[in-house]
Amino acid sequence: MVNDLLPLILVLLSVSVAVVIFPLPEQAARLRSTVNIAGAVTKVVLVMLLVPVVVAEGARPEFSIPFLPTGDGEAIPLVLRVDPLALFFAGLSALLWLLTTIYAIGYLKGKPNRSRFFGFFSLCVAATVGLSFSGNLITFLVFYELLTLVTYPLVAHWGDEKSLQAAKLYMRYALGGGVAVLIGVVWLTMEAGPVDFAEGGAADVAELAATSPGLAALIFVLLIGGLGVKSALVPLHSWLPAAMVAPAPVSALLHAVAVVKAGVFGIVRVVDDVYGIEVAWELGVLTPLLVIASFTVIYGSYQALRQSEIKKRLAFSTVSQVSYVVLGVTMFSMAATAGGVVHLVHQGIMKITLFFCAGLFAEAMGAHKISELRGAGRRMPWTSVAFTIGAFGMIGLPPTAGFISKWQLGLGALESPHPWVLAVLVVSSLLNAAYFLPVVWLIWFGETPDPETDDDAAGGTKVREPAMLLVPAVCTAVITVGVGVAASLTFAPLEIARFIAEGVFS
Amino acid sequence: MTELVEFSLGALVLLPLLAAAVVMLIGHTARRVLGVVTAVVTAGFTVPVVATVADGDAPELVLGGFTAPLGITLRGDGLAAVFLAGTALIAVVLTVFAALVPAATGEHLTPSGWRPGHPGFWPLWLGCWAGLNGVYVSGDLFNLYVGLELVGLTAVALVALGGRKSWDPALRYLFIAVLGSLLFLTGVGLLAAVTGTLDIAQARAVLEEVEDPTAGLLALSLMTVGLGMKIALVPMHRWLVPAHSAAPAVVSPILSGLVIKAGLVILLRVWLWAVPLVAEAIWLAWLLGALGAIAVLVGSVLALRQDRLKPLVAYSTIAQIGYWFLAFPLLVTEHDDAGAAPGAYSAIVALAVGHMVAKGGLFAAAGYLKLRFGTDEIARLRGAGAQYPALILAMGACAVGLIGLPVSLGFAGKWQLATAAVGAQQWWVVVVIAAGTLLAAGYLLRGIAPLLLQAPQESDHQLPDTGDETAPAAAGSKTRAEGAGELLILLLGVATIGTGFLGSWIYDLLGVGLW
Amino acid sequence: MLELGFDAITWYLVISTAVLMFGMVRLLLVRDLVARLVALDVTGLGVLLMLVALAARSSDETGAQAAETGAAGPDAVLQALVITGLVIAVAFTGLGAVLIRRIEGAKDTEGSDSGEESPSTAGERDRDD
Amino acid sequence: MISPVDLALGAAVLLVAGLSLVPRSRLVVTMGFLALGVLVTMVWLRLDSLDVALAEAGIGTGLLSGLMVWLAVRSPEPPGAGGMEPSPRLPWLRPAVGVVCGAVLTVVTAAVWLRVEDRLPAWGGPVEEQLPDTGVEHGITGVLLAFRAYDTLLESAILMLTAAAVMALSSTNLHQAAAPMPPVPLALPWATRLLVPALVLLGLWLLFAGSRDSGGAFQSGAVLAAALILMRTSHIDLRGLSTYLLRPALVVGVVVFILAGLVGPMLGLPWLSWDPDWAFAAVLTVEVLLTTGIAAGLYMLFLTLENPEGVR
Amino acid sequence: MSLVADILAALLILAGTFFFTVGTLGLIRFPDVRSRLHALTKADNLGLGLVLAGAALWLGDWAIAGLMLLCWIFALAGASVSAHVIAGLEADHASEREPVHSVDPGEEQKNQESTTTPREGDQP
Repeated sequence: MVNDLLPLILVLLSVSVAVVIFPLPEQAARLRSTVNIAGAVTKVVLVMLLVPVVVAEGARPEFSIPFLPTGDGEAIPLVLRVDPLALFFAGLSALLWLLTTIYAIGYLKGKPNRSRFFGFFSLCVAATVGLSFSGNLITFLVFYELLTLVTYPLVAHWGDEKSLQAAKLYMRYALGGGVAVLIGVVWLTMEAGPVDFAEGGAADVAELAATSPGLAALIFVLLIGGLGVKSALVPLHSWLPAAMVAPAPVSALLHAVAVVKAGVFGIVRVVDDVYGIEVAWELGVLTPLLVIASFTVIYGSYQALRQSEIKKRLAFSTVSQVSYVVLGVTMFSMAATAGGVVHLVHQGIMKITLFFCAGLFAEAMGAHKISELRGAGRRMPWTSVAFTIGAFGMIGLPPTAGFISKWQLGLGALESPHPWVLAVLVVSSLLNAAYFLPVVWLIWFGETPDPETDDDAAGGTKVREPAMLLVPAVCTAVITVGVGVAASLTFAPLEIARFIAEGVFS
Repeated sequence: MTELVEFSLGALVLLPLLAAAVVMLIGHTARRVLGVVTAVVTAGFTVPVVATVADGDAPELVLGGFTAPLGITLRGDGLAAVFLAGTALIAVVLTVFAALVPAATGEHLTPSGWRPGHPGFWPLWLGCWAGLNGVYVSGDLFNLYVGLELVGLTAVALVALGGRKSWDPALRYLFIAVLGSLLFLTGVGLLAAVTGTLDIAQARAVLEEVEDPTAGLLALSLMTVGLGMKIALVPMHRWLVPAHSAAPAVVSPILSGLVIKAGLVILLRVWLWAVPLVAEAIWLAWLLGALGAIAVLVGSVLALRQDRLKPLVAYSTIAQIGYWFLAFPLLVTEHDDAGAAPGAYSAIVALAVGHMVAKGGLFAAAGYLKLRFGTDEIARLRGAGAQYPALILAMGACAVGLIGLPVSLGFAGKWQLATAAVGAQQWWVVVVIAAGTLLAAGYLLRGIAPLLLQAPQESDHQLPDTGDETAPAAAGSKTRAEGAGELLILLLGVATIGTGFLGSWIYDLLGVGLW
Repeated sequence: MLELGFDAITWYLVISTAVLMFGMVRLLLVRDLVARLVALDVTGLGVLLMLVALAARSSDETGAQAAETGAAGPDAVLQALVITGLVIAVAFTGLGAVLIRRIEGAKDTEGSDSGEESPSTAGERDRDD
Repeated sequence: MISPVDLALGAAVLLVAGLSLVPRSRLVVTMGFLALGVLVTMVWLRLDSLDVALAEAGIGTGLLSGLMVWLAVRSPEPPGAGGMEPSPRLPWLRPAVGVVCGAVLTVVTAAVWLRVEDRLPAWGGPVEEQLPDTGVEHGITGVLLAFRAYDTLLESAILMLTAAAVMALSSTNLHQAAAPMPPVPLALPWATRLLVPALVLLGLWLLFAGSRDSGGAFQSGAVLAAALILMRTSHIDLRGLSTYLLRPALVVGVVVFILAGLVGPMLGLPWLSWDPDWAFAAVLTVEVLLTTGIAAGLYMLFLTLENPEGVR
Repeated sequence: MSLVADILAALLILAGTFFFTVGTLGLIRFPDVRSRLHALTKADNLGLGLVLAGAALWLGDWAIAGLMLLCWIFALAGASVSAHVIAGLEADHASEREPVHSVDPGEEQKNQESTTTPREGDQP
């Protein structure tokens, strides 16, 4: 039925947008923007159409073509299958892609190489959507590597020495991770046959874990190691702060939604849909991963504290926030898994707000350091409000989405065999407050800069906040609060996350 | 239907040969037209062969009606069909490219000095293509030698078209190529002495009864050394880089992409068809595997240290050749227990065809850039991407194919090689593949990244030499034909990605006519 | 008919192998281009010598095999192969010779260091000394 | 037992091969190669294969050595030529290694030759039975132009393409074909006028004898090429021939061979199949045109040995 | 085939080979080009004639004898023409070569007509 073609259409939509945009000459800005926004809107609409079909009726539209031959004749297929978790992540990326496109059009007005930028930009989203819909490990690996390839030109967009170095570092890490995942997938396929994602874990992986636990654990380490690179777990995280050199929309979409989330999404897939939570628990691989995640959470927040640049601080906060998801998933309790999965979305929305505001500050006031934000409240009121909401969300104060996910994680920690994780959550929240509140204080209550030190004669006067940049930032701030308040609605992220968690533990 | 297929088996070789002969008589522009027409028609003839093989049976043509031991039979089995199709795709694109951009075919000497473009390219290239097709479909050992020699000599002549600096590499290539063919001929002589026939299938039948394997083993090793020289396996690879980088723009993809594959196909014919795998042959396979691993590492490291684009791409060829030989130990071990996945054989073919498409595109792009900017030094080509976006995109796509990243035939080949290695418990193969992939990413990035990203004018650092840091001025404005040439190279890049989905189809194709 | 003992053919086979190996080793080691081209030809001659020796095997075979194969003279197919091999040898030698002429013609112009005393080189009008 | 003649011939071949490989001076090397050609011709006569001996004498010894001598004379050693690649540290190391592994390889191959119990080729009988319907009595010509016509076609294409390559290396309008050769005393032109008709006659006889007795396209092609070269060296004006006739002559052999091969599929037979009743006519026409092709090809190799002005 | 004919044939062939060796000795020992030409054309051709006569006698067939004679005549023609050409060329170049230059064996001696006997002692 037509639904089976929907996942393919969603992936090919962005690819076709890219194919249209690449040959466009630089000055065709108007045409390029319309094509971009049209693509984004149709994608969001299509995802919205899928939500009732998949979540309510439980349908699993699927599209597959034979891709790699196996020994005995039949081929391992490339499978695109829509299940609640896939829809969850695809929805997030579709929505935020629309907002980031608007932001990017405003941000890059008049800059060189925009056709190339937007071409790779839509290819990147195509890879992300493909990654979320992938139905087996091979397809996931294909889109995982494609994502690396496509984000390289985005990180190196400005073309100067710094961004080239950052892009090279990123490529080295990402390709290393990719090769590790490739070896893991090859090994798993040879030992347990082609692995399909199935709720509650693939059957033949379970019997592999039963027959030779050591081998299964080793393969698990390989896979998680490879995915850990993109989800910036501690030893493998140093590419993320370095990649902050990229333009703001890139760091917004990539490091809030696409690249980082792809790694974590992979870990959720491996833990829940390849091994299955029980099998992973018996193998005893969850606890070490939990320890690494906790360490990353603390270490990320600590490093963020020491940064003086806004974007660097946000980068390290991403490092720690992303590990919350890993925390939730590896705590072997239904509430914690729901909390982890829902944090996947909440963190995306909040972090993209903060990156939008950072871009706004840099663009309008030329403020890169935190100290330069003194008195920004009066000069850029709307951006500062959005920034504050985002900051409160990160800390986890009640009305925002952050509170919901941290609350859920806390509940999960209590009923899980690792109560000490609650302490980690509390400490991390305190650290979040420690590095976000001074910034908020500086923005609102920082005394107006004395005229002679600040050459900006405008002193306290209002600075024009470009609408194209401001609207997306405010939207995401409103969504953050909206999701926090309306957490109990039927199709709210929390409900879908609970639904997924039940599937995992069934 | 069988009538057409048998006719097309013969036509695949004799038609380009006829065109090569006729093209020597006509003028320059007429040569380009006839060349393109022949390319399209010959590619057309591959369709019935591939179609017949796709639905299961391997067509055979008994030349002249004289049966096997005396006459020659042409066989279009799976291996032949896959390589015919790959060669046809690349050959058509390169022929049209050579027709559109005549300057890419070398430099010819007129009384008033050197002029770009060489009309002598056409007969040699069509002859080379005929030889390639002859080698793929031939079922007779001596015929393989004659085909190999035809490909070798025309390849040497094609290199020599590149003007004064390409003569010395061409001569070195001639020595090694002919020595390789002579060693192969010695092997053929030895086999003819032992088996009394020159036909591959019959030779195999006789060799299986002969209980004393030494003659078969000696013939196998002589042929392997000879063909190793032709394919430029590591210890015998020193001729490849100067020859491929001095060759004209459109000739280096032909050399790297197509000519080397002739040696590989014959090697596979000898190892899998002609000589039965006896226990003693295992050490030879392991030697090839070790040389393959060394080739991958040495080729990649040397490629990393190149500062010019074409030698870099040539060294990457040496590295990719290493992968094909890496699979030989797996080929042998799998052969005994037929149950294990015969992945190694289809891995070699997938890697070879993937390399054919990707390397063809990359070398064509590198040659084209050298043609437009007069130099292939990476430092001075910095920022060339601004004027040639489609070209850089094509180079990126081809680099994906060479590194072996997903959705490319290279990935499918590496995947099958890795699974076969894991199946046969050969972990070192997986390690070499991983190292090779990362190194390949390293040197290809080093080659292509500076082209892609141009620091805006106000970049602070000055280039070491006094050249202004804006992209070096291209030789004159880009004519419409060269624009079309660029799109052709992009077509090769897209083909690299497109063929990525054919992994399993090629696997089924290869099953036809396997010994 | 010549009284060719069977072992005469083996003797020629050994000789052809020796010539083949001698030519190959020399080809790989020597640096002068003409010497290498000659070495290549000598290797070619070695291989052809081997093939003809094989062809001669069936010419005087007194054994039963000769009777039923009815081979009167030496084996026709192998001889045809040798003739083909010969023509190919001429082809690659011709190409090699012309390439050497071009290289040394080019090298002389670039490296035209020793002015007069080195005999006047490429120039088709010079005297045949 | 091995008759002393074979022993002497074998040893002589080895000795002269050494003579043509080891010395440093180019002239001695080419002289050695010329002598080796003659000796090998005698060995092949010894091995009772007359056709090959004729071909070797015509092509191998005659033309090839002519090319080599011309090459050695026209380009005397560039400075520092000759000798082995001297390895910096131990000058004797490389030759020693070379000799050792050469000897080892020879011993191994010889051992295999001695041990291998080879079997007689299976095509002895079929040649006899199927020879009549190729319209040719002589076995070798039958094999060359009927049974394995495909090999001969490819091989004549190789010669044609080598000629094309060699033309490509010279300047396009073959102007040096017209360039005068160095002056030669009167005796040679006079002798040429006498010899050339005899040579052409010999060539044609060899060609047509090929169907009954030993001889054939390649031997006669070599003789005709020798006649052309002789005329060229003795200043007989061949400019008309070389600019207009040479290229078509080069190409016509291969073209007609393929078109004749195409006749088979027209009648539903496989490629390159001659119908018994017009087989002789087809084989003969193909053979004649092959001869012109080979003569033109070999002559072309000789012609383009001269460096055009551009390449000083 | 009487015994006498056999002995006579053997003698003839022996004489022929003797003349060949003498010719080769002359080639090696004589100082300049002209005297070498003299030695070669005289002794070798005669030697060839004798060997051919001996062979014809040995085979005892008139047709073959006629063939041998034809061979000899062609060989003579070839030898004389090439000797004449070499002498002519040597004369043209005589003026160019520096007179003080002692005729060292290094002067490359080129003989188009390859003698059948392998020459061992060839000057480098």
